[in-house]
Amino acid sequence: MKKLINTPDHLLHDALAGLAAAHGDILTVRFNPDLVVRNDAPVANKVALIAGGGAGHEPLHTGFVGRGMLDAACPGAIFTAPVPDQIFAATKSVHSGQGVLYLVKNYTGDTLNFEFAAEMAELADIEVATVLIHDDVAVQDSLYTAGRRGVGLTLLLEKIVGAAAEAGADLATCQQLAAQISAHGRSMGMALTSCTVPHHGKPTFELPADEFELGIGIHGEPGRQRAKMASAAAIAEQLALPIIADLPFQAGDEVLALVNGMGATPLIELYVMYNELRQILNGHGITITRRLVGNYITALDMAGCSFTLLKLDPQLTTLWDAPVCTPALRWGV
Amino acid sequence: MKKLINTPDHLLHDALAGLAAAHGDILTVRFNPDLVVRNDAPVANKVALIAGGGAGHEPLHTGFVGRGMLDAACPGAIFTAPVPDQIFAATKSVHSGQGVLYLVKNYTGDTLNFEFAAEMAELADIEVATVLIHDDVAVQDSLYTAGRRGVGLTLLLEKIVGAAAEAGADLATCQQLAAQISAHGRSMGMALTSCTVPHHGKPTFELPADEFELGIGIHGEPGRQRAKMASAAAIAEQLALPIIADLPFQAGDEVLALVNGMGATPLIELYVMYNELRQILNGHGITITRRLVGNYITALDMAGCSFTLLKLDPQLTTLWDAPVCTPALRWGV
Amino acid sequence: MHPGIALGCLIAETAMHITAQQILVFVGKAAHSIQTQRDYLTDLDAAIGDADHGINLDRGFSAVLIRLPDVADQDIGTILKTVGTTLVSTIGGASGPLYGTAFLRAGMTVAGRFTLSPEELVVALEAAMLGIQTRGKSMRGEKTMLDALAPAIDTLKATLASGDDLPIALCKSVNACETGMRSTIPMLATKGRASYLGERSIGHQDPGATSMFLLAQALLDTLDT
Amino acid sequence: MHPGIALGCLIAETAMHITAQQILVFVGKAAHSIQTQRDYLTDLDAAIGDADHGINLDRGFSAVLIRLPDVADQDIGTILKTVGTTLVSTIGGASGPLYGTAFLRAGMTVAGRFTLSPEELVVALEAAMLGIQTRGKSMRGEKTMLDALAPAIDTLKATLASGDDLPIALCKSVNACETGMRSTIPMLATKGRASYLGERSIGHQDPGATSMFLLAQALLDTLDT
Ligand SMILES: Nc1ncnc2c1ncn2[C@@H]1O[C@H](COP(=O)(O)OP(=O)(O)O)[C@@H](O)[C@H]1O
Ligand SMILES: Nc1ncnc2c1ncn2[C@@H]1O[C@H](COP(=O)(O)OP(=O)(O)O)[C@@H](O)[C@H]1O
Ligand SMILES: [Mg+2]
Ligand SMILES: [Mg+2]
Ligand SMILES: [Mg+2]
Ligand SMILES: [Mg+2]
Repeated sequence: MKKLINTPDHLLHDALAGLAAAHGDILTVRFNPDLVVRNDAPVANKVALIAGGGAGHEPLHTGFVGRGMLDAACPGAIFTAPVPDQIFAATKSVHSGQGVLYLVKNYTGDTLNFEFAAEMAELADIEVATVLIHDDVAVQDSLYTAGRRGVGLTLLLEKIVGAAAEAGADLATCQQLAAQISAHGRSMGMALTSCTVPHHGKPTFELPADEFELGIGIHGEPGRQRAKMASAAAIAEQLALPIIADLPFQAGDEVLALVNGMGATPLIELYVMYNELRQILNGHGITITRRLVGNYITALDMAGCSFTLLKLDPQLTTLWDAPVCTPALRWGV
Repeated sequence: MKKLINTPDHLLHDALAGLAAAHGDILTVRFNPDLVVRNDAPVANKVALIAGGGAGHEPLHTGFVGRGMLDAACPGAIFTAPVPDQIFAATKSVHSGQGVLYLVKNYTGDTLNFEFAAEMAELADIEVATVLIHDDVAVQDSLYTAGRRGVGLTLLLEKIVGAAAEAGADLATCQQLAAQISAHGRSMGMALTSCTVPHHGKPTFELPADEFELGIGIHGEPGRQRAKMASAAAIAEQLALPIIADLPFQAGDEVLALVNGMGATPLIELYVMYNELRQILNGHGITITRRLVGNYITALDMAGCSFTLLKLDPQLTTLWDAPVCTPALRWGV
Repeated sequence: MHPGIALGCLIAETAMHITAQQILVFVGKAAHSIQTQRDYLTDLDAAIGDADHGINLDRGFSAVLIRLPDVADQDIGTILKTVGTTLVSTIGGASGPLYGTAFLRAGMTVAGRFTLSPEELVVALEAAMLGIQTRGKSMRGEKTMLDALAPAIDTLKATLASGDDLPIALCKSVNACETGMRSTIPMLATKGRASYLGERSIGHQDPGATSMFLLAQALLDTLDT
Repeated sequence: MHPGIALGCLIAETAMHITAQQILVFVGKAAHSIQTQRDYLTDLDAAIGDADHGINLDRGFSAVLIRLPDVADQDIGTILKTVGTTLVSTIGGASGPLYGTAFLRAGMTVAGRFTLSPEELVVALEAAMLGIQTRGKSMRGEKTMLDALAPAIDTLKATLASGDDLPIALCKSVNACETGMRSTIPMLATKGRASYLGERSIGHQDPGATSMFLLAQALLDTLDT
């Protein structure tokens, strides 16, 4: 394992210290429990948004703390949901009396720890609501799974609900908006290589040189199946068609498209994938009216990509376009 | 070789098509010869800035076309300087009568092709000036080398001179400013892995699991030496100390720091490196007043990073802070 | 790196009660075993999860070891609840709340007690299991830690009912726990991260069932010395 | 993938002049050889450069092949200038302007000519070399294409002066070119990308010197058939 780290034990602390030093104008980092909090939190008369999850997905979530997006992020250990104490500490730091919305990716660990934290918040008389994000079409939401995973849609949801909260929407409205986004967004991902969890020291899985993993999540888990290596066009189809079929997206739809790298995929390849996605959607009469191309929701040093589509309406589009000022997403300011 | 591409022959075209589709609000892509041009070019009464170089360094340069930065970028084949025809076509597209400034990374191929293009522009009565960027302290500027390479400073120079041009600075002023930036900026890079040039199909060099390359450029070339794998802190020293010693940077200096990933390095590691750099500079009494952390000047899928330091003064800081609206760098708008 | 097989049930006659002191020893042994098997547990998790189960539990039990002296003279309920809250606030992931809840719920059934009868042990274990099931919305047969815990409790109850001494009963129970752990290999996962793999989860031993077996073994070791 | 060694100089007596037709054949053979040795050239460039030299030249010479029919009935100067401008506008990198300039400058010395005497060939080659030196600000001994070209010209001049026929002279010249190519192996690079490597450039054959040898060989092959 070759990584630019000191020791696996110090990785998260060092990275957070770097984040704090680099973006002290936007956010503050606190340690033990580890929290990243918007500098002006609690923001008066605003619903507070908290997201969290294992580290290793940077810039998610810590890079999305700031005006127009998250009030706080709770980074757990690498790929490990944060502990309730962290989430509760964040809750106390950011709530301004208008309620707190937990934005939770649907994994057993995340839901359980946020559940615990919500119980603690309830005892402390802080109003909390929770939204589960579960957009990964690679997983069937059935009795036979822990339900669909939360992946790429997370970023879009954080941005859009963040804009609504910033504009003064109340807790119920934010929650409803999140539910609407969940209902209209779908994702799917693939990997060319596994990642290496620092404490583990070796790749989580080994892929032959001529195969890729289809239907991966964002934790280096193997995907639903292995497939023979193929062209960007063919891979784009294998990602896009299940997404389109699932909602389904239909001719005439306007969508926000996220082409996301898994951490080690260079931008040049992501633009190739965006080009393929665009052509596939064109063929279905679906128009991309907003888009984002880059490494936003990563799995450490995994190579690969994911597609996320979110059906837009004028309200969502306006909220997407609203100013945002975070380390990793910034426009309008 | 596993990459998200169709064929090596189509990679650049597909990526440019993706860029065009994603950022049509900012730029236009033309093919044969390949150009990326700011939508509102030629901008009346403005010095036009053109940069170019081999592809494979994305977002450099194509991702930096737009208001407040480049008027045009000329992407050559992967790691291959663009041909004069491209540069000349770009020149004709963007010049508004106030002259054109070529921002050229100092490599034999780049200087020769821009030289050719400048000769063509001269014949066409377009005023052209050229600035060479050569910030890599890993290479000694001596009779025994092709001179220092242009690396990380390129992005900072494009941004700052871009802001000056946008504000109405004339050609001579822009050129002088570029020279000032060149005089006050230095870089150094390292690689954990080589990259794979798509047409070549295999890694340019092989690195043992316990070694890294120190003093690399941005084309997958081997570096000046191999070193035993070390902690982030130790690697940061090996990058920062030669930079500091070279200018030299001194106690009391205020600097802009760029911690740049080589394409396959996840953000979490770059923040660790930023944290180390900051501490080293602290120890030297040097203060980081502006910074950028991310994969900006890459070498395809190479893992590794580079540091760039630029000594700031109030004028440079103001120009750095000025609004910029490009695919890869955006603030103030 | 493979955890030892449970010993054959060749245990000498010993006391019929578990003391608070033994609970402390048990927790220490459990922490030690988790640390020793950290990489093995993580490797198991790499195959069908995200390669952190050993890392997670080791972080949690290391924190427990630091807290343990604070409750060295306390009752079993307090000890178990301290273990539980420490696990909850240091592990994270799925296993943190699940193991944490297990210890918390077990502790609640034995509040104020300095010794436990075999029957009280069974009640505590059943509370632990119910805690996991409730938090995890899970049951036996889903390829989780429950598949090691449930048969262990079943066997413990049956063999105690048939008149076995606690050490013998616990020995048989740990054997059942091991069998349960192994039974996860052919199972299709329907809970936790492994469920995302569908059919590909088959053929791998569940990391949580494995750590559960390590805990059971630690308890047996404690009574056995 | 290693380019063949230059043939021994066992060449039959042939004409003392080079025709425009032969120049076309030469360019075709050169393009073919570059294509065949594309990966070999790129591998050489991977060792001390950026792994694109074969890719670059193949792109350029493939474009030349497409342009060639347009000048099939033109004079040698026009043919060479067309090759030069095509290389300049399709290769890029260092080798594009350098090879392009070489063909352009050679072409300028033979404008309007349909045959070349050996002396005119020498003049054209010297102009080509001077073009590379001027553009590249380089000279012999810096581990570049010049280290193959310069000895080839020296030998060509000397052997012609000593009375050899053109085919014999060219054969000896190509041998010198090959020796020059190999002489780059122990050299320290002081120009181009390889110079960044410092001492680590030693021990590798220069890709540009190798492609220069392939061109020389193609010329010899042309006169030889
Ligand atoms: N719903 C559940 N009920 C019971 N046990 C579960 C459940 N989900 C997961 N587990 C157990 O947790 C283990 C994984 O723990 P760990 O790797 O630490 O957490 P994570 O899955 O969050 O990475 C699994 O091997 C399984 O035994
Ligand atoms: N200044 C120079 N003068 C002469 N030849 C040079 C010079 N610089 C580079 N070369 C030649 O160019 C070759 C590299 O060409 P190529 O790989 O196509 O370009 P690049 O270095 O831009 O990738 C080198 O092997 C060398 O022979
Ligand atoms: Mg985990
Ligand atoms: Mg090149
Ligand atoms: Mg796990
Ligand atoms: Mg090259």
